[in-house]
Amino acid sequence: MQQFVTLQKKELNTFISALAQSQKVVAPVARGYNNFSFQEVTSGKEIVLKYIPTILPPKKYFLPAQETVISYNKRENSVNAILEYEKMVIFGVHTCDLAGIQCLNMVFADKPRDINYILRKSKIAIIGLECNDYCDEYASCNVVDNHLPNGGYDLFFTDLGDVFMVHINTMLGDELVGKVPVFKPADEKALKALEALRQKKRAIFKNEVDVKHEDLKPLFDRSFTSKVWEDLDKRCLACGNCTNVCPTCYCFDIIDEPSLDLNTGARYRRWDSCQTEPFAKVAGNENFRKERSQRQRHRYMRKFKYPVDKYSRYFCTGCGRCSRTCMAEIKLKETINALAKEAK
Amino acid sequence: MSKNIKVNVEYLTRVEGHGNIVVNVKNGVLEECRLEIIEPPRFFEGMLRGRSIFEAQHITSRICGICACGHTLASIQAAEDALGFSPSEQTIKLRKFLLHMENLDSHILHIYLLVAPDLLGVKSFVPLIETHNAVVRRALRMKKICNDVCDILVGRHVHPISCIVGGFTKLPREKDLDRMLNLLIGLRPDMEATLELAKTLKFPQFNRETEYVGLVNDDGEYPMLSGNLGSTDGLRMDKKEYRKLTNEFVVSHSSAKHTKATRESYAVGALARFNLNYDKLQTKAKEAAKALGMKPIVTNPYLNTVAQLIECVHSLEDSIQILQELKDKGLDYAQEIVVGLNERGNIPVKAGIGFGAVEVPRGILFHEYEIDGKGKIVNANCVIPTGQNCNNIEHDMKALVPQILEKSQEEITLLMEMLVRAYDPCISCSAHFLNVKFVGR
Amino acid sequence: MRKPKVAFFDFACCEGCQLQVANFGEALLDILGLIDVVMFREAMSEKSDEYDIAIVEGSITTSHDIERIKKIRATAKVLIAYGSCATIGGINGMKNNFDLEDIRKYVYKNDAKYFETIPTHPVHQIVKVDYYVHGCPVYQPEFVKVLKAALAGLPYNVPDYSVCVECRFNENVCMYDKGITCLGPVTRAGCNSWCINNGNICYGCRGLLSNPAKDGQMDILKKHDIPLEWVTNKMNMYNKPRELEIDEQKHKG
Amino acid sequence: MKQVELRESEYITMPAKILEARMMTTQEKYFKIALESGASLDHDPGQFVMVSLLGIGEAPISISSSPTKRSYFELVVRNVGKVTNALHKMEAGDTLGIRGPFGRGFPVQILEGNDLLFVAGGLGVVPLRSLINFVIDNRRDFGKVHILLGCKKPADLLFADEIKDWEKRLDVNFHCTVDKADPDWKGNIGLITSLIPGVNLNPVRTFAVVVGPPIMYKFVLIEILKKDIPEKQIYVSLERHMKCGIGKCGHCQIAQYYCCKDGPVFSYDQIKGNVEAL
Ligand SMILES: Cc1cc2nc3c(=O)[nH]c(=O)nc-3n(C[C@H](O)[C@H](O)[C@H](O)COP(=O)(O)OP(=O)(O)OC[C@H]3O[C@@H](n4cnc5c(N)ncnc54)[C@H](O)[C@@H]3O)c2cc1C
Ligand code: SF4
Ligand code: SF4
Ligand code: SF4
Repeated sequence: MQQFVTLQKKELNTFISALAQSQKVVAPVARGYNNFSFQEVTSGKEIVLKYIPTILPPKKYFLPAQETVISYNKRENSVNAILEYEKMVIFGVHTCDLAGIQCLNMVFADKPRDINYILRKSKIAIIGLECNDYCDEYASCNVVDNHLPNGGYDLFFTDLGDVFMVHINTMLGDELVGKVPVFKPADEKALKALEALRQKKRAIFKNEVDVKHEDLKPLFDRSFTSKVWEDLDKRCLACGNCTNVCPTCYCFDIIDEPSLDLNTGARYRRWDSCQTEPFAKVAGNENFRKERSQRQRHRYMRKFKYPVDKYSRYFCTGCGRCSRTCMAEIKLKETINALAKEAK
Repeated sequence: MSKNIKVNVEYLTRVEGHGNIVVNVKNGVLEECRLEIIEPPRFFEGMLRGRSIFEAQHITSRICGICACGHTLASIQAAEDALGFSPSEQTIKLRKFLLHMENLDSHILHIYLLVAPDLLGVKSFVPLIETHNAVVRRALRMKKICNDVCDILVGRHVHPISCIVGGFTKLPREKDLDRMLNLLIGLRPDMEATLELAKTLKFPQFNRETEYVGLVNDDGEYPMLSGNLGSTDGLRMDKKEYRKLTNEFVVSHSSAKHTKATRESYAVGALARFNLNYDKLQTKAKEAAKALGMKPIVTNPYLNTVAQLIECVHSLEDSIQILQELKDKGLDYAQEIVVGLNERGNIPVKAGIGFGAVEVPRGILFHEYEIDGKGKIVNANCVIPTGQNCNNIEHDMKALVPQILEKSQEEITLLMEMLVRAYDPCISCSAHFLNVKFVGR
Repeated sequence: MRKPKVAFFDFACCEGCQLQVANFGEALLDILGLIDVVMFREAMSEKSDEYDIAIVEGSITTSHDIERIKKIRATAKVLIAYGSCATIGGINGMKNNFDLEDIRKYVYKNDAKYFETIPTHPVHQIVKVDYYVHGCPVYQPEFVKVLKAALAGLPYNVPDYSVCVECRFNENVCMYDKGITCLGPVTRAGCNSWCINNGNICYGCRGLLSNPAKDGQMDILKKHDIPLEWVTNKMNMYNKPRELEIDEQKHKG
Repeated sequence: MKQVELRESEYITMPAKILEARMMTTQEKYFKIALESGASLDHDPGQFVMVSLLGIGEAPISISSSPTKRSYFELVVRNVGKVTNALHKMEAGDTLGIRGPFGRGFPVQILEGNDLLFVAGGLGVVPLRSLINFVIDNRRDFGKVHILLGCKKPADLLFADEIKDWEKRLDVNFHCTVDKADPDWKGNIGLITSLIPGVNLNPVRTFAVVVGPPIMYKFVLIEILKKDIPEKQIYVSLERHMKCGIGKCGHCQIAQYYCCKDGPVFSYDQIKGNVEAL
């Protein structure tokens, strides 16, 4: 297995079209107003190579917004566990989103394992795509160390001008490359160019907040009673956009839906958001996170504190989606800086 | 012959909205005969005052859920007229298509679910599920297809979403055009079957000389979205002058205002359009007319239903043609407009008056708005087809009752109900706008 | 098991929500397999005073309406408010933006006296409502859900989160990105962000969230340089009759 | 999109049959249930199950019986909403689905050999009963046992017969109080916190186990801490909104803990200072 191969940029279309012949291929396409979205494509021409993080991250393929987990028949008193999946290739996943998928993998592999997630994941091939520069001012991938590839892909594409450098990371990746005879072994020149790009990136990507990587967690440890949350309380609309677009938010609701015969039906799970009012409410009208400030705090803690305690990893990928999507313009970097300032 | 008959149909069913029929015959003499419209007034006209002209469509669409697309198009036409804005050719084409879908949808609903039960001697389509299951399924299928096409085109049929002043907020993509085309081509066999069914139906015999009013024009197109006002009595005028035609007056027993043109009353709707513009129908529609024995000028109001069916064929074929053209030429997506930006100056606003005259399923519909320099509505007026037909229906009833006095009270009642239903009256519409001229009691 | 008897009633409305029922296509026959529709004036001549479930469309706008809805409530075991006009007053509520006397005179001139009217009320302000199907028009999949819940005797909880949630699921470009306001953030979800999917804004036809973030909303307007009036204006399109409840609460409190 | 059937899944439910059902108070219904497979649930005291009603939903319900009862288990359900309301309509002979048992129960091995102070408020007696009965069934293995019970009014008292039995036992120090008495009530009146000062205990070897509604904890814990019982020796059982029961769905999260998986039983030491926990 060759580690590095190259692909002429003009051959990308050939590669994608050929792949799309045999399976579903999804890739970033433009939605207008500098918005992008992963959608099914049949040719490379539809793909936008220079895109900022899509509206929804690729998690929508790993943990669909709604999925059936069991189907039932009441009269026969039967219950069947269901898996919904689709074999596909995701092309063009940025490093932050690769990290997001890794986070989800950890959560769903944690015991008891989530079979639905794990089986579905095994049917998806991931082709990463390097960001040569910052996406926009909302990104904060450096502070969480996601601006450079850290695995989690089958193939990884880096744009080197006329060619893509392609890193083959898995056997599955090798198979994909083997399917279409457009790849060449990487030459010395290309490898040098890749190294040069990485060097250049180290200069471009700088810590985006006033806190060092290793100090983030301690900062959040101390910030439970911060005034910053009070400020967010006034601004947050509790619309749930920030959690829905977050690559590492995975909370869900479980809902029964009988069919029209009222005998058969399905139980499905559906993304839920901790930002909505009923999320933590229990009987007797007790709500453990009634205030918007508490819910916002919870969201941040679930990125920078709780998962670190549990999985030793930040669950913010630095993609900037939550800041980009927020109508009230609550910005992750600003929040962190405000907390840091207050802590001083 | 001395006979007393008292027909009082309260809450006329299988029409949109609330209407009552009152017939009173004493000693063989018709004393009283009227159609009452008792829909609670909703004051749309008053509510529009002070709203932005760009919101008029959204609001007036809610006058009637059945002809929401028609109100939408008439409202947009009036608004654009007031603003001095001319829509693009592509926009007009898509609007024509939308109007066809509305026409098709509404006619199918009327023919199958509202009229057919009468002709098959049952009270509603529900018993037909047992006796004529295939027919009911076909009707529902046809209706659903119209609905699905509207979903793709404008988001939904009831209160369309993307069709606004200036154009469309979302244009169908290539695969959407294909989907719509496939749906409509798939509708053809059901349309054939409908024609076959219609051939077997017997309509009551009753003729009355009537003035038929509708849009007319000088090009070769069956006019729905644009044209002058014309009548079978030779009347012709610009849409701006519609008030001269409609001559609205209020009658005490009805919350819908009545209208009259040159004669004591006139009729609008599918039959009027058929009578006025038969020549311009699609070939297939003409063939259908021939097969059904319809030749202008038809003066039996019960045959309005048959005219509707002929229009269905026309709308279907014309829609397919429009879609083909759009597909061949390709859509210009740069024309997709952003809602709200128009209100912020994309379309300049000036004071003015605008008129909209659109052929909707039940006949010609007028919207008129007067706006101030800021684009706020100062005056609004709408004349609804059913409002125009009301007066004519009463005249029909007055002519019909003496001819059928021999029949039993039940038969008379049914014939009267069927007459009213033949006009496909949309009473919820007509009760909402009452302005213009009031003739005292 | 006897099929429950269902009757449709309409008050001031456009009847578009009833039409949504006819738009089910052949699936309508499956629904009719579950229930026995005894009254549906728009499409049926049959009439009945016996029914288990009353599906009520339209708002209450005359004193006669008040009597009628009370009678319906007394007969029906279950009452479903159907469509925005019935659930929140809807577009009819725009009337409440005006002085009633004034609007009556404007529309009916000298004949105003024949046309009695009262402020527009949603049904629940007059009688108890068991289920709500919001929307102008109703979203068919939600109606099916409510119907199934009503038939099974289960509660149906209208989502109390915003339209934005669904809008994100659908990956729409947010209207605020285009520099336009949208009532999505304060409107309860359940319509699958129907209007935004089709390039329009949300007009709030499903009614406001139980706890909309007022301050946040104001903040946004300021940021995007949108006059407050613009939004209150839009809010008053569908949600005006809400004030009648707030007034009432003030009276009580 | 393909749909296939899975042989294993955390969401699959086990069919179970209601053996006995009766109202205990106006709001709470008692159920005696057996798995149709005949297997024992094999739970720890303090664990819960997800009760599944097809087409309606699932609800987490504490197992009230002691694991010493092998052939069946008992639940007590308060009617508050969709699932619980539907459960209240069910009778003996009806079937339902069970997932679980889930969560971490009371640390029986740690409690063994020590003195125990049980404090239960309201519905809290339901999960606590599984431990109390386990302790009583294995009475010799534990030290002194104090049981303090509180509820709003006498009519709310759950398991009244069994409680009488606890009261009669010589090897248990039992006290009960109600917030508001009726004429027939002969016992204590007042909040449960009023019973704690009177208990004579040795803090070094006493473990306190507290279960009750959220507001109760704060006040009871103050009283218990006054008794100098070390924080590590105090256990509470928390209730949170739960959907999956297996530590994924996020609803029950308290800081880094998932109440369904890391709880519902926590030591005070584990969660004190956590602003969202108590
Ligand atoms: C570990 C644990 C043990 C429990 N043990 C018992 C018990 O032994 N007996 C008993 O009667 N109840 C018990 N409960 C509470 C019970 O689970 C809820 O009352 C029940 O889930 C409500 O479901 P519902 O469908 O009837 O109510 P819904 O109609 O869904 O809602 C009614 C109210 O209950 C809240 N609620 C909904 N779902 C849950 C949930 N999963 N968890 C908590 N609150 C919820 C809602 O926010 C709402 O305020 C326990 C809860 C937990 C977490
Ligand atoms: S918290 Fe925000 S920036 Fe971090 S991963 Fe989630 S969406 Fe991206
Ligand atoms: S477009 Fe409207 S509904 Fe959608 S996210 Fe933006 S504000 Fe919310
Ligand atoms: S998007 Fe808003 S206006 Fe449109 S249907 Fe939904 S709630 Fe109503």
